[in-house]
Amino acid sequence: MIKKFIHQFASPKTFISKVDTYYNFIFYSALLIYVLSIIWGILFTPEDFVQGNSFRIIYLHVPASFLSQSLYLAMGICSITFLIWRVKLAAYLIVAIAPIGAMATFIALISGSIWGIPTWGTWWQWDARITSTLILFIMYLGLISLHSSFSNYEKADKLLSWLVIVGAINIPIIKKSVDWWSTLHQSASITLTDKPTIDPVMLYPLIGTVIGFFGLIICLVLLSSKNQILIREKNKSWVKDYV
Amino acid sequence: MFNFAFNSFNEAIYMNGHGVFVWSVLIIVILTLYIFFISYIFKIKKIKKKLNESN
Amino acid sequence: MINLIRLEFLKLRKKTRSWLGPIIVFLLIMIAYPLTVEFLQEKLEIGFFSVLWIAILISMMLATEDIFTEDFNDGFLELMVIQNSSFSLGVSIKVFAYWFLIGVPVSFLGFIFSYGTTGNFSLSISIFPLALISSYIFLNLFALGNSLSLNKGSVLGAIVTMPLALPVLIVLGKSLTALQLDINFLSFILLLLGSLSIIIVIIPLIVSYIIKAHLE
Amino acid sequence: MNNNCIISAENIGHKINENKLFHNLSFTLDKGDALQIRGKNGSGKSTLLRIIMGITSPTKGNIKSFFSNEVCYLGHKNALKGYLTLEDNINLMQLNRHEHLDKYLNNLNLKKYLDVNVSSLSFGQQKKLALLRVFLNNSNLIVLDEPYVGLDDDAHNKLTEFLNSELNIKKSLIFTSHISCQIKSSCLDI
Repeated sequence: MIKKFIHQFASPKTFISKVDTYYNFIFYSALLIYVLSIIWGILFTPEDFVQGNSFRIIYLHVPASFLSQSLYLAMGICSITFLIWRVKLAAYLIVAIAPIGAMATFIALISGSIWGIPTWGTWWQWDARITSTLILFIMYLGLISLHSSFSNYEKADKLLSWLVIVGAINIPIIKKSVDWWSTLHQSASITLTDKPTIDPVMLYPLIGTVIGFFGLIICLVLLSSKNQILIREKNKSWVKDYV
Repeated sequence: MFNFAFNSFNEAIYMNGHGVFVWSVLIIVILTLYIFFISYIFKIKKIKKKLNESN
Repeated sequence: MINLIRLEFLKLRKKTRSWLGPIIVFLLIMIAYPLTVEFLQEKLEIGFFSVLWIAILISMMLATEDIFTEDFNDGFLELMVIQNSSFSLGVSIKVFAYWFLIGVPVSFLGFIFSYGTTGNFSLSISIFPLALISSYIFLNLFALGNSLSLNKGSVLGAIVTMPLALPVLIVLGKSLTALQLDINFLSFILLLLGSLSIIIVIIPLIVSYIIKAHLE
Repeated sequence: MNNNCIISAENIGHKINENKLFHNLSFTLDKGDALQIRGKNGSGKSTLLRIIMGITSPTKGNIKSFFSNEVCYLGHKNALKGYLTLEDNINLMQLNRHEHLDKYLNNLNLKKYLDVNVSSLSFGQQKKLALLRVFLNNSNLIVLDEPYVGLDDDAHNKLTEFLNSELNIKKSLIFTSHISCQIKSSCLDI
């Protein structure tokens, strides 16, 4: 029953036609929200009196780090769907999401370390969040390299989804253990974890940037999965009709 | 809520010495997003062209 | 089942490079460590345990280099799959054989080296169970990595599974501090044992699914 | 469907990366029957054997198997360990306590190599060693992938003779081969 339902709605053909219908709408509204919130956040919010103007990086950093984890979660859900119900679209999505997740994690890492220079006086700290984000980044790279090393796509899909699931179990464990470890080696500097209570004036643009960035990333995922579908199903008759 | 936070445009660029960090992060973010969008659009175009030729 | 263990040992024992190689690498790292500390030999024990854990990690990584590759290439795995007996049991027996021939000697050598370096017998003897358990966990994880990247080179598998091994390193580091400060060391052993017991069950299952996917 | 049926396949097809290997294959195999699979290189003979044994699943159609104990399989890869001696390899196949072991070792001229490492044997000798698994099998279904490759006339005849005697005691046989041989079998062309 569920299987039939999923298979009907998750056929690559309907997926692509849905993507084509809604893509422009999602893209332009997300872009609008993102640009406006960025301008609002960077130019129109008052200065933070602890961190000075460098706090404005929050509007670029937080959406990326939020997305870096949610994209992994999305991959995990796709892998389970693929392994249980054999939905091909889910496998395409895993492969499509991996590079974008790596990109989001990369942005989070870079923006975080640049933010660290004025606020902590150092660009790297073996802090719980930073370390686990770095490990997440390495895991994304590992997933990409694993998938690209197989010529038989179906085999690669299966292996990839197993690895994603094992990694998904591991991510909370890494987070927990790193947290635990860094409490022992507590450093004097400010960590990301104790956030200053954020003022609504600063919060609203932050929510805006998160939503806008989320929309942009969804657009990227749609593009990348469309790319993946076209590569993988190029011999199907519907693709020939579509192109 | 919508007051311009800086007195002048130059000050907005400089941001009391923090401008270099904020703007560089902004440039990096925009650049990566731009590269990813362009590369995917380009890839899809390439595949479509290839499929059209083979038809 | 006893027969299976015996045969697995027979195979591994004759492949001298597979089991002696990692042990020698471990020895070499342990010997190389004091050479890098130059004249401050009295401060040797400060970084010693970090090097010890990393050496165990590296030698276990090397040990699993061809844990499934050879059997995959000569068709032995196919026969294991079509046999009626449980395939995941076969996998766990294989990992056990590797642990017994590589993990146990390495742990013992770790004990000897730590006694030689620190001169503290009670501390060093507590290193032994830690090394035993952690090497078994590492072997399981890297076996997973090797199964993922079967016949694609062992480096890929190691990269992919190394992040999974990092929490164990953190727990090891922390348990050592607990050992030196003499606080609830036993709870760390129990924690590692607990995670080991989960891993022993889950990893062979996943590995068997992965290898079946490879054989398709 | 009669009780004698061991394997029945309906309209099975298989493809790798959208490359169709074969499609709409249907066949049944009864007890005491032999099936020869013929086809060009790359037509999917080995894949079909793997589907029959349940290692690979077909992308289309379904296949049912009714045999109880395990399959006796010999493929291109003969699962021998080059660094072990012949005796150890027999150990590894778990045939060392088989009552007819000595007879077949003599029969195949392998007796004098018992202490030799398998990697130093010739291809044909290795193949004969791998065939020991077939000669000493205790399963109802024998699956062979190109069993005659690399065998000399003597071993060739012995294998044919053996397979015919196995068919007489109601064992089933599936094999692929380029050459026609003296085994009474139905053919499946793919």
